Amino acid sequence: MDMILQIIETTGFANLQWGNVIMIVVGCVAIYLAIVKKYEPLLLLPIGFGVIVGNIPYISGLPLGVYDTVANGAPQNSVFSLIYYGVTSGIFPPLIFLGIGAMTDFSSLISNPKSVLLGAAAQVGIFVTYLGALMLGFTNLEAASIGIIGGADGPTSIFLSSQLAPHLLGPIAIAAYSYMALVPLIQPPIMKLLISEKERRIRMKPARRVSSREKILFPIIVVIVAALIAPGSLPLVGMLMLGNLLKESGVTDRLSKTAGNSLLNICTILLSFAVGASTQASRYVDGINVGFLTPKALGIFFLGLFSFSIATFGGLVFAKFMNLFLKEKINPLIGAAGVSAVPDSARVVQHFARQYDKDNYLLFHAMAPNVAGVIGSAIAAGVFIAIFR
Amino acid sequence: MDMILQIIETTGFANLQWGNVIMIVVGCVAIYLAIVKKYEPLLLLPIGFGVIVGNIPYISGLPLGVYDTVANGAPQNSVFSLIYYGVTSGIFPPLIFLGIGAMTDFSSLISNPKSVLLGAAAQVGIFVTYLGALMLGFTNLEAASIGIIGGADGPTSIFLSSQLAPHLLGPIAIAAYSYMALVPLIQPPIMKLLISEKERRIRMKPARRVSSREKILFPIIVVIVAALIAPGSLPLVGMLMLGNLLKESGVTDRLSKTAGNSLLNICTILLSFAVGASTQASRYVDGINVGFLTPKALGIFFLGLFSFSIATFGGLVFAKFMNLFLKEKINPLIGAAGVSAVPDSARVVQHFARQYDKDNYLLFHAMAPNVAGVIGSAIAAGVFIAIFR
Amino acid sequence: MDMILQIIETTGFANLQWGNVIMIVVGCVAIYLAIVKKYEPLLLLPIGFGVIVGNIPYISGLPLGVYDTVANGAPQNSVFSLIYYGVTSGIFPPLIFLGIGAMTDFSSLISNPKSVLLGAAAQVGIFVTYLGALMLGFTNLEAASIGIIGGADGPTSIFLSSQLAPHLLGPIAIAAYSYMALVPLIQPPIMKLLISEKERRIRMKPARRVSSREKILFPIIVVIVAALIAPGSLPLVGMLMLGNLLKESGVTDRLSKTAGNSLLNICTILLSFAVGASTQASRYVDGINVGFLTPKALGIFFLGLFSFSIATFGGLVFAKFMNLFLKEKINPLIGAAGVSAVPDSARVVQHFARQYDKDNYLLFHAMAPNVAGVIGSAIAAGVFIAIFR
Amino acid sequence: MIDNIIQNNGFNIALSGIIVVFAGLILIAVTIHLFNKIFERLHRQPETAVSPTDNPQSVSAKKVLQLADDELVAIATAIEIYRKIHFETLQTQITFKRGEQQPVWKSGQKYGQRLNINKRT
Amino acid sequence: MIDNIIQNNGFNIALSGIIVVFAGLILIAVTIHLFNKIFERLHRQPETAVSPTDNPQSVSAKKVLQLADDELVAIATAIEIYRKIHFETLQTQITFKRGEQQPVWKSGQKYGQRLNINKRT
Amino acid sequence: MIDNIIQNNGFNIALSGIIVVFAGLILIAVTIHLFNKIFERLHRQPETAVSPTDNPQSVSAKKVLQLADDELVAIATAIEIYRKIHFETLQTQITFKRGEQQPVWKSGQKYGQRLNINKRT
Ligand code: NA
Ligand code: NA
Ligand code: NA
Repeated sequence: MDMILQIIETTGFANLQWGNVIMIVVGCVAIYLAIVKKYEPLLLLPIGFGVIVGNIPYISGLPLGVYDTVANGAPQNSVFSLIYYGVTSGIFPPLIFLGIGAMTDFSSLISNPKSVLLGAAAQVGIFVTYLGALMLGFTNLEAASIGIIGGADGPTSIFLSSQLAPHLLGPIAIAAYSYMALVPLIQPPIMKLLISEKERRIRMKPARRVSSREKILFPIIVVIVAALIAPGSLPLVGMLMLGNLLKESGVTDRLSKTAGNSLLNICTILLSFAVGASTQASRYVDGINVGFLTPKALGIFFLGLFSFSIATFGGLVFAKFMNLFLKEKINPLIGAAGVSAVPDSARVVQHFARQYDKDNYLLFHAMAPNVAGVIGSAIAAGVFIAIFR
Repeated sequence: MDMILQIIETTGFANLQWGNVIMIVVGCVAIYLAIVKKYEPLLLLPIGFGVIVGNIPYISGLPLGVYDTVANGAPQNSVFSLIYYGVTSGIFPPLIFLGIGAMTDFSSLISNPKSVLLGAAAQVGIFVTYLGALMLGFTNLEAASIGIIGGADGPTSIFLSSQLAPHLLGPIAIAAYSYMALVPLIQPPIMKLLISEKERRIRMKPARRVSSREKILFPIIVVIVAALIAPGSLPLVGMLMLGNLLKESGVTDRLSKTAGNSLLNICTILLSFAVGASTQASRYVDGINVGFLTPKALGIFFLGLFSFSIATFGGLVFAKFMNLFLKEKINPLIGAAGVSAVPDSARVVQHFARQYDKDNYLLFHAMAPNVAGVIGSAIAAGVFIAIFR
Repeated sequence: MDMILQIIETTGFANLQWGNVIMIVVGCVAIYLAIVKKYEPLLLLPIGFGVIVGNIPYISGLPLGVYDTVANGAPQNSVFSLIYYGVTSGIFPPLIFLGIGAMTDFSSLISNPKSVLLGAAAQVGIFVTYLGALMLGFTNLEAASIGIIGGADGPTSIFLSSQLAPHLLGPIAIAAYSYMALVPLIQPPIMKLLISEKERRIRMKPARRVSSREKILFPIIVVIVAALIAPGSLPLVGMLMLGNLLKESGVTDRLSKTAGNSLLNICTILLSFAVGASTQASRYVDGINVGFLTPKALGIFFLGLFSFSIATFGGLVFAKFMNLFLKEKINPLIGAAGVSAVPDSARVVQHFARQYDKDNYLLFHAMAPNVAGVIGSAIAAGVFIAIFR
Repeated sequence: MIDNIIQNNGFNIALSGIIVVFAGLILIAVTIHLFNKIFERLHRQPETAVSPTDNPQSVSAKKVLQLADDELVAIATAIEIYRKIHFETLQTQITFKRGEQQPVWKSGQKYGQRLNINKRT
Repeated sequence: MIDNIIQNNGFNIALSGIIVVFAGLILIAVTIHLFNKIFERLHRQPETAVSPTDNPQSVSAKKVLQLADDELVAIATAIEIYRKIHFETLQTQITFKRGEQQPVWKSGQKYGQRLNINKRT
Repeated sequence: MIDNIIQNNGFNIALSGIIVVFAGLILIAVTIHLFNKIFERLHRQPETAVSPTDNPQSVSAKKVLQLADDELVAIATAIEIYRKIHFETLQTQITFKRGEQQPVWKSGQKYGQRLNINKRT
């Protein structure tokens, strides 16, 4: 009987706290949104499942959680900590960018270089949020990592946090992916607020065809320029452009296929699951609760929403500003796509515009600031790394 | 000429011992069984090849074997030791379970929840064997790792050994996979002994159709319940159910495909090869032979056979016992499928039953205890981890 | 403004040196050759891109390059250093051999065992170059690593350097892959020099059909024999033959497909990129420049060309020598295929022979020394490891 | 022999172990059962649409009924492959999209990477 | 509140940050633009062959025009698959070859791993 | 120059090295040769069935002989794909099964994941 009691003490039931229950419910909600609402299922589903797994309580001493490493005093590196190492070491995000690069078509951006400005403007969300985070009392490193949420690129956010503020990685990653999933709800009100009905109806002329030579030169130029300007962006931009070159070169199909498929999927599963599993409701380091259900994490979520809004705002306003100088007006809605969240925000733009002109197809035009935003926030991350490392 | 002599000293010929020759022959036999008899070729083939590679002798100091790590005094971590780290760290088994989950259909179990009891009953083989191992003088940790062979799940056995008794990992893994391959020879005699001819002919009515909602809920429920009861089962059950959720959700096909294909295959090759290569005939640690050709390893093989038999016995007897209370009788043969060895033992049941009634298709019904047995032995592993860590 | 200046100091522009510019141009040339000339694009493309990435300058202290590890004084292991660890630890080459084995057909060699002699003869290039490197003042370990370039197998060269002379890994790998790409330019002049017009026209009779039993036995025999003779060749030959057995067994298709596809491609991308990124123009360790643009690296390139020539020479001369004793003459051109560079040198042979007899198809016959050369240089690597470790 | 079991508290451990295994699996079975009951009550008429993969199969099977066997296989397989490829395409095309798996069959023209076989201009 | 920003030099960092981002992206845009100009001048008539994947599609689409819809799909898909498989085969077959992606269609007999469907001996 | 070779025992190492390489490869050749001889004696009539992939090919090639070229390719490819997919299916379906690669062709109905093209009820 003693043995049974002893075993019962090790069960999750005996160690369950309210925080865990809340987080398990949160995990279930994420899975629900992923499956039923189809919000970024490739990410939210494994994240949600990870949140459940990460909040199953267990008696301390068992090496089960993502934080149970020998360095943290566990008798052994837990399996989940080994997977999580792919996140904290920062290796999964560049590998994911490799795969994304191998699947992304930059034609739109190449045919319309002006639109990179929109991708740049939306990054204002990053830096305003960085200031906001400082105001809320976060340190410089933390504020930078929180600000990058406004870049609306999951891998970039995770990469920067892993380098600057690994202790906030969980909430930052979850916030980034959550708001990316919620882009269709966040952006339209801001669009309505800033863009006049007449502007919403502006049509843009079809882009010119891009030659394969241009497509091949593009990744090489981007990596050299971006990395010379902000060397810290190398891991992200370098891998993104390597993947793209593998795709566009036409001579390494088998490599680009694997990069965009097996490798991307493996890294996506492991990264999302591990990020989810890192959200333990409460976790004590040196007596301080650094868990997920703390005011700090809530602050991050608030700042995340703020940063997405500012980024959208920045993109839209800058697009209107550009129109003051352009002979051939652009539809300012595509400025909202500059936040990245590839390809969701570009779709939101198209969907929004078609409510006012059923035959106005902006998707291709919106892809230009969309992918420029990816490069833009990678450069922003590089700047932060350069300043704070 | 001196140089030639010196080189000859480093060749395998100069260092070859009888043990190595025996093991190389064993490896060849495994490959023969895999190819000609088609006994679990996906595992036995790389294992057999690994056994050959692991028993090529080499002069000590060369970092070639799976045990040659810097920690063990080698000048460098050998390549094979890096692969073997995926086994000893316990990371390959959960990743393999991720892939298996992404390929397994739990409909049978969902439509007939009663049959989980059969999956539970067969786990008696684990605990009886644990006692038997204690009787033969093994320590508690060793006995638990040996007992789990009766769970008839390779990854579970390897995972538990890696956590509790890494020095026995080789023989335990080989025993587990060998007997899994030999299930068609081990189970039928026990079936004949325990189940009457009349019982063998019992037909079971077709299972109801399972909705996709149930299939989606299943992995979530299982992971929460199993992990609350036995948190130590999280790495295995968690990954198995993550894979299954990826599959059943219908929105993450590309992830579940990669998990069940590339990732599973890569881990299978590396794990099986490394396990095979860890079976060096003799290996001295602090002057004690901890190699494969030692009485201890033989004892493990004997106990492994014992545990498979007890597990089959347990499943069959419990099925007969359940029939005492059930209005609608089950065919007690499906109890034997509770040992897991997915899907071999379920097939053995079907094959055996059809010898007595050509039109009695039990495969689907046998799959329920079959997959329940996987969860059952993962929970058993979790219990051992909770007690002994 | 200060901040801007500070950021400018961290940019690549501020730290750019002539060496970097030269290397970036070299990288672009490699990419050009890969895409336009189709010289080994699967390798040269990621290598070239890696060269560009590896020569973007950055302020020291940022963990960005492949050499920035905690062990080297960086605050954190950089992402690229983690990828590069797959190269320096020697694990990528055997995994690549696993994939190559899963795609290689050894029928030609099995049907004509004599031709292994040609594969052996071409390895004379390795040992002559080793002597040459000693003459130029390299140490024994360095000389061995340089010599192996003559084996014309990228993974073998990288593996041996990673074990014996990791500081020369970059130039050795680049040299090996460059000359493999240039085989169609290097070999024909030597063929013209040594082989008479009459010999060039010798036709060889079609090879016999090889049974699947022979194909299955082949990898097992090769691994045992090669590893007994030279245990140091185990990681390479072992994995090559494991891959081949997975393919030929016919019962593990799903494993061999993944090994020859996803796994091979992932390792190829990461290895080639990391090797490219390791070629920093100048790099100071203890005040000594160990970068790529140093006389040492130039020496390696010279020796690499030398070794390819000697290897071709060795194969051709030995083929002529064999003809003295053979009743049924072989076409001595196939001796040139003994250098490996699979399958380029075999194709060069076929192409060259068809200039003199349009209907003389030597490809299949040339594949035998071609793949024998792979095994031969792996054995040579094993010998060096046995002697120098 | 038995001593080693007793010293190691073996009987207790074994007994508790099997109890926990049973407890865990029974709890799973009960939870599944309860969920099923709850849902049954909530929705009186559960999905009649059954599993989505079955329908298109039977449809295409009917369609091709009067053809020769070889062609049958060819066409049916082609369709199956077609769906597989374009399902994948849908999801793979760009980064992370919401994997909307509507039946792409017969709505082929929308997506860029395929043959415009129906375009009879 | 604001103190923390000032202490951390926040405004400077934020301002410099956004400037660098703009600088980087503008530089990229300018470089691309310049390259395009240069190439335009060098080659007055750029590739009229457009992207290589379009042509074979339209060709095969035309070819099968008079067949029934089902067969159309079957054949077109089969061809697409065929090309995919054999393209891959070309590159995959042995180790690292130079990935010469010539149109393998109609030159089928050369490679070992396929059906010799045209061999009418 | 030469000094460095002599100091490092270079000539000996090089000579021994090439000898070992030759020894290894010759031993491999001899062993293969011997095995071939042994098997030849044991089984006087070796496999006439040759490699198992050839047969179905020739069969299907014959079958479709009178069709047009396009259809030929379509059907043949479809069959090839069909076999590939269902071979894979066989092995992939559940966990680790014994990969029995019997000719699945014409035994299609057994496995769940395929079209029931022959079911003419
Ligand atoms: Na962005
Ligand atoms: Na089990
Ligand atoms: Na070679």
